[in-house]
Amino acid sequence: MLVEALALSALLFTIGVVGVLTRRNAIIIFMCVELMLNAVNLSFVALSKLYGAAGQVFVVFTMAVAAAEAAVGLAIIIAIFRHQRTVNLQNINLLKG
Amino acid sequence: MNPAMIPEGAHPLAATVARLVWLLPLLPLLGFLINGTLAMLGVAKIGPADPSANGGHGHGEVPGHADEHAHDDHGHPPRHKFAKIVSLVGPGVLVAAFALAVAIFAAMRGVEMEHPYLLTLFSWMPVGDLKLDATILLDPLSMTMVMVVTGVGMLIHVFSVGYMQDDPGYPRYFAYLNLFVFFMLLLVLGGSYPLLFVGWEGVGLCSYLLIGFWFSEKANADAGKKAFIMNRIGDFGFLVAMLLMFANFGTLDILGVAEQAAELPMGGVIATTIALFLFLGCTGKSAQIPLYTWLPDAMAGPTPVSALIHAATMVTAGVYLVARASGIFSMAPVAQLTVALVGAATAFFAATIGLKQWDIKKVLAYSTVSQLGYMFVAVGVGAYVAGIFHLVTHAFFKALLFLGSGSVIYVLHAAYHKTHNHDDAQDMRNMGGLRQYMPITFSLMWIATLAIAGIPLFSGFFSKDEILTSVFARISHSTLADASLLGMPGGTVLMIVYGLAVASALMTAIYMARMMLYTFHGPNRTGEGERPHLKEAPWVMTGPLVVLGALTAFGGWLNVPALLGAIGPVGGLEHFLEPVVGEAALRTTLGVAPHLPHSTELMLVGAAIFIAVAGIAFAVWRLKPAALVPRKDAPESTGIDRVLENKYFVDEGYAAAFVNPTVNASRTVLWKGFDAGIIDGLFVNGSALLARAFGWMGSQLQTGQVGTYAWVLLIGVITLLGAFTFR
Amino acid sequence: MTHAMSLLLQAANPQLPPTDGMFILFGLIKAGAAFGIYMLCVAYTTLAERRVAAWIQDRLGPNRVGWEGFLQPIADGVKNFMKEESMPGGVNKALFILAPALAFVPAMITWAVIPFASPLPVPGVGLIDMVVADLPVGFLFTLAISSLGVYGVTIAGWSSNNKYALLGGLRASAQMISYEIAMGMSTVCVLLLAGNVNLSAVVSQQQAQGWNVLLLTLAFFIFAVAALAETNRVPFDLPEAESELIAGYHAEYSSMRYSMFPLAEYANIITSSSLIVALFFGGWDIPFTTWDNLPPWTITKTLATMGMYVSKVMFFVFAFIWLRWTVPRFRYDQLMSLGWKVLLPMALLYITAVASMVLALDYAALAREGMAFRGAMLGMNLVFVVLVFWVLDRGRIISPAFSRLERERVNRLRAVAERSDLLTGKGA
Amino acid sequence: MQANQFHSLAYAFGFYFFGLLALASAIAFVTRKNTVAAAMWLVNVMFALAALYVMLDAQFIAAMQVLVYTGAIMVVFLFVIMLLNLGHPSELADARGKWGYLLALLVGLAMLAEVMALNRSRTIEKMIPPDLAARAAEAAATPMAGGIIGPVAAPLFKEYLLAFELTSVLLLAAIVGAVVLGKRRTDAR
Repeated sequence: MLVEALALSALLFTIGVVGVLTRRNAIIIFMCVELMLNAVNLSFVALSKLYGAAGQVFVVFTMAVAAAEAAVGLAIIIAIFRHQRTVNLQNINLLKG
Repeated sequence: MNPAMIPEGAHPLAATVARLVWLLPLLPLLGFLINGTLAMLGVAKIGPADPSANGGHGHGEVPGHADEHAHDDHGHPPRHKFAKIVSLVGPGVLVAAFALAVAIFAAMRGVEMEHPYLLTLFSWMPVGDLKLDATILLDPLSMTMVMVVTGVGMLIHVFSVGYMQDDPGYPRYFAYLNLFVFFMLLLVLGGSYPLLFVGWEGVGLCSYLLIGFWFSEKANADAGKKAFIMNRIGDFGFLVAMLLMFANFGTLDILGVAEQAAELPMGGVIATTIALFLFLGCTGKSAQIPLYTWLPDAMAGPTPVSALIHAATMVTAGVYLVARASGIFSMAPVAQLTVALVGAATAFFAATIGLKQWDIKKVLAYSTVSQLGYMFVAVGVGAYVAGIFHLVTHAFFKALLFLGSGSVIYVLHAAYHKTHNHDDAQDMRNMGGLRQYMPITFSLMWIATLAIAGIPLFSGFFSKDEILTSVFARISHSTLADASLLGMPGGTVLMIVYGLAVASALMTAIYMARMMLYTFHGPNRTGEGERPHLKEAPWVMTGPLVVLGALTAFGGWLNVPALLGAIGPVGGLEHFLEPVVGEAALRTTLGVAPHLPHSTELMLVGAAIFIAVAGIAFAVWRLKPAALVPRKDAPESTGIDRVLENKYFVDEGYAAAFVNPTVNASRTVLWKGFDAGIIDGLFVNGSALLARAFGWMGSQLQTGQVGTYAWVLLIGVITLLGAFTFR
Repeated sequence: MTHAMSLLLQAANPQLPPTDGMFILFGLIKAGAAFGIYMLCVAYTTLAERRVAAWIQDRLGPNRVGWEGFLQPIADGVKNFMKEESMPGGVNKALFILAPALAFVPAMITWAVIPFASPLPVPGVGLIDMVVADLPVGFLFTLAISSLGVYGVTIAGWSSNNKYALLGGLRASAQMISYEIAMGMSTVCVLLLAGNVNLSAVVSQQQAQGWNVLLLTLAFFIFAVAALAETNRVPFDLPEAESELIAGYHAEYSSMRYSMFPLAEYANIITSSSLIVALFFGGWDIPFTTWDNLPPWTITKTLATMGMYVSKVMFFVFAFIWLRWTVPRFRYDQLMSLGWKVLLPMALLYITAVASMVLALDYAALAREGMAFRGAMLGMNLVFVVLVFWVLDRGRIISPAFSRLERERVNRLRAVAERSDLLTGKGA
Repeated sequence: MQANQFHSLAYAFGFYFFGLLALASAIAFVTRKNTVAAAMWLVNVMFALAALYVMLDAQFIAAMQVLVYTGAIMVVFLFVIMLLNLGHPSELADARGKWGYLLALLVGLAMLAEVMALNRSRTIEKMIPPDLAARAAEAAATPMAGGIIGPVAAPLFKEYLLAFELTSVLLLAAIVGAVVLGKRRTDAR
């Protein structure tokens, strides 16, 4: 069961990565990042069966970080949208050197 | 004492009030928070309103001081608007802490204290192998220190209510003082060296803040900085010692280190190095040669601060540390000899300077340095109980002396203040004959003087005698005698130590008697106008003095030597501290309790009494208070007097040897050559040019497309992961 | 087979837990029975709402179909099924169909973890817990699932391709997130006392310690208000406010799909009432007695406690309906500031106070069940209740000066009205 | 033990069912054009993961997963999507071209291969502590104080207390940041 869980975790993480690479909608990319976090959480929980509850504690931390990230990230996206009227990352290149 | 860890709940103390020990440091912290908030809320004009402010260092006219007088002609200046709350909170938390300390002490007397009581509060730094908890270590040694800190601290807080009442920075003062007590309690209760170090640094900070309490005057601020910097040099030693401990023992818990230190070879390099570096830390904090010069300058702070921090508690932290680390020190006889020798040299050196000082607080400051030297002699020769005993009694009589001098200064300053005179309120040449004006202070200070001089049955006699006896006993039969320091056999070194200690005991008696004679006896030299204003200080100041006087007189009963077993229970403190330092002390004395023939011991005690009496008698015989003239009329001194009055020109020597060359070299080579030429020219501008070039190149890579960045990032991750996978 | 028989015989004692197989079998039976009863209750709550509303408004309400209108829900159901389903243009079909189910299911699932009676001894099988699923994290489960209720409303609003529906959905999501936090926080106090997140443990804690409503009145108050807001009913019915948004998120729905939303609402009412009962009113505990809490368990006890439980829940269902027909609707900004600026800070402060109190009492080594512990908690609770109501009241009732002013103002108005004959009805 | 066999069978079935559900939903999530639909698929993934957590004996984490991820974070996502009304055709066509897809797939496969290889090379057997069985037996024998969340709460509030407190600071900072960013600047000068 552990091996399967870790494999699933790797698969989900990869799907998240591919999503980040292929999509251009900022919110979707953001959700892909959440998926990656979830994948990592899965391996934490799976390994916590071996190493005690510390893994689950880390999942709690991950969730807190994810929540903080969602709050700030979405606020940034809203601010960008207000400015540019789009969340398509291709049209957002203020950081161009 | 094998400090075997026993679980927290299993200790007999866990079921008593001692589990509230975490409240001890918390109470002063609470006081600090409250007073600090009040201080911030009611920021007042900061100025030298303290009696000793205009005399502490400047010795003369203070520019702008006349303006200070203008607004509060003869009346009391308005007290701080929060003065009432602060007067309640500041000493209040100390009273509560002291009450708790007494309760814990009582609980501790009721149980078997074979093992120390460890109370882990929370996990502090779980970093890799280093797993540090915030642990409180409660054992007889820390209990003794807690009693001294909270007890004497409480009295001094109460005294401060009177002494500082008119100061515009009243809440700030109490905030600092409370913070100091917090850190001091952290220092003595810390269960690991890093935690102890937090307290160690914290008291240093508070000392700095309080020395420079009237920071609007440069001299005071400079004195604070000097104390701070000299302490940093010592702290470097402490830090190195801690790093060495972690490198060699893999732990920083006090008990864990002690346990592992016992496994080391006797006199090995590791133990010696750690002990010497620890001692370097102690020389800074406890004002030993060569880092002692900050302590006399620290007298720039308010006098109660001098009493609490620079006499009773903080400066003794070094002694505490050596006793705390007795497990390491006892494995390193060479380091112990060093400690004893440095202590003895400091005791002698400072005593000679004390002979010729005119500033009453400076006399006491050098006396403190000298007495601290004594304590180091004691802990250096492995007589830890004697050292701690002297620490305790010294806390009593030196606090009494400082507070007494504070009340003298307070009264004198008030008198000068009334007549708009700007004479120095701390110079003994401006005092004299205060006996009739301040009878309570006068009698109490004489008690303290007799105690410090070593007159029998006063507390100082017992502790000092025990130190001298211990040194003598170890000359013949101890690990120290077998070791050698710089090619000199340990026995010889100890003989030198003993000689220096005896000589400084004699000088102690002389300069203390001198101070008393010049201050309280003979005709009054304050001035015609001021004389009617001289009167006893208010009760809130004399009250603590009376309590301290009682402690000074009877503190010796804490640890009565076997020789005088007739007057009370023998060796109370010794039995109390036995579980903590007993093993280390026995290690130094080769496993047997040090024992001198009865006749030898009697002879030593007789000699000590003779020295004390002779010193005082010599002072009374030679010094004629009537012949003194007020400071403004006094001629410049010459010859050896001048050297002693200027403290052997050590400060000037330091300036010539270290400070000025550093400044000059910095100015010419470092500033003009290195800084302006190489750093500015080559590195700053050159690297800026380089950075700009690289930046331009880099900016070409910045597409601004987050997607692209993600791609690049991912490819990097895959490369790294690949390298990690298929290596 | 003999092995299984021996297992069966072994568990024949009705005071012991059943075997695994029996456990699963009875779990299924419980789930089925609970589902049926629950659906029935939801249906009859609609009738109750209409009858109570009529009673409050001094009219009769539906009383024609069957005895006193008892067949009305069935008639309504039939009517809803027979009606034509409409699918507006431009909707996202999948989500449009999914949304009603998303609204209904969470309310029902939540109910599964609430214990509703003392354990039932079944002869030859064993002791059956009277809860559909006694989850070890039961309480967190209710919180988690109830936080999902927002999806149905939001998705419905979004997928309808209708401006008003979207606004309703947005309002609903904002409102439900806001009040969910206050709700969760208010229950932390309960958990502090219970020391467990299993709802059965919470119930048994209350049996030992007294009902939480007495010890944690403020938490109950916050929880009740937040639960009311979570159901999107008056005075918190902003998402479907008829006068502003026509019908809000379900403006585009019709027939059975539409009626899923009101059903979800009633399901929510029942679930919220059950939760209030379980968390604050002792669950199935019969007050002032202890015989119902102690083994040996009997069928009589099960029936009695279940009756107690049902009557408690019914009271709160009635209270929900009562409130709806009494209180006017909030303004949206008022709703938000009540959630974020009043309930949440209050809940947080209350947690701090309760936690400190529990810590202090534990430190003083007082037994949780002892009179001293309960007395101290009760005393603190009283102080808080008085304080909060004094603040909320803003001196209108309690402070004499203010109430006198109020009375004067009313009198003045009355005098004006009399002069213009508005009250006496003599005028135009 | 028939019952146990039944249990383990049901367990395995549940595990694979939810695992495959998570996988399928994740794939659906990254391929949906419609943002709301994608979000709903992600919700589904998170649900399936919560179910997996229950199978892995992490009931508390499962509840938190639903409560935090599904009930809070994803709702906020949905809220923002609806607030910005991202149903516009120009927003929908957001994927890269064919080559981009192919390349991304390649990168993903490479990464998957590496992670899998990593899992295999440092075999999981090697990671299993030797005294696992004894530890598990001991854990099963000792009654859990504070129900099922006791074992999670104990390290959280003892070993990782500082980190826990710092997390609260992080959340506070995030809240402040979100408010500042989200606030419409009224006095644009």
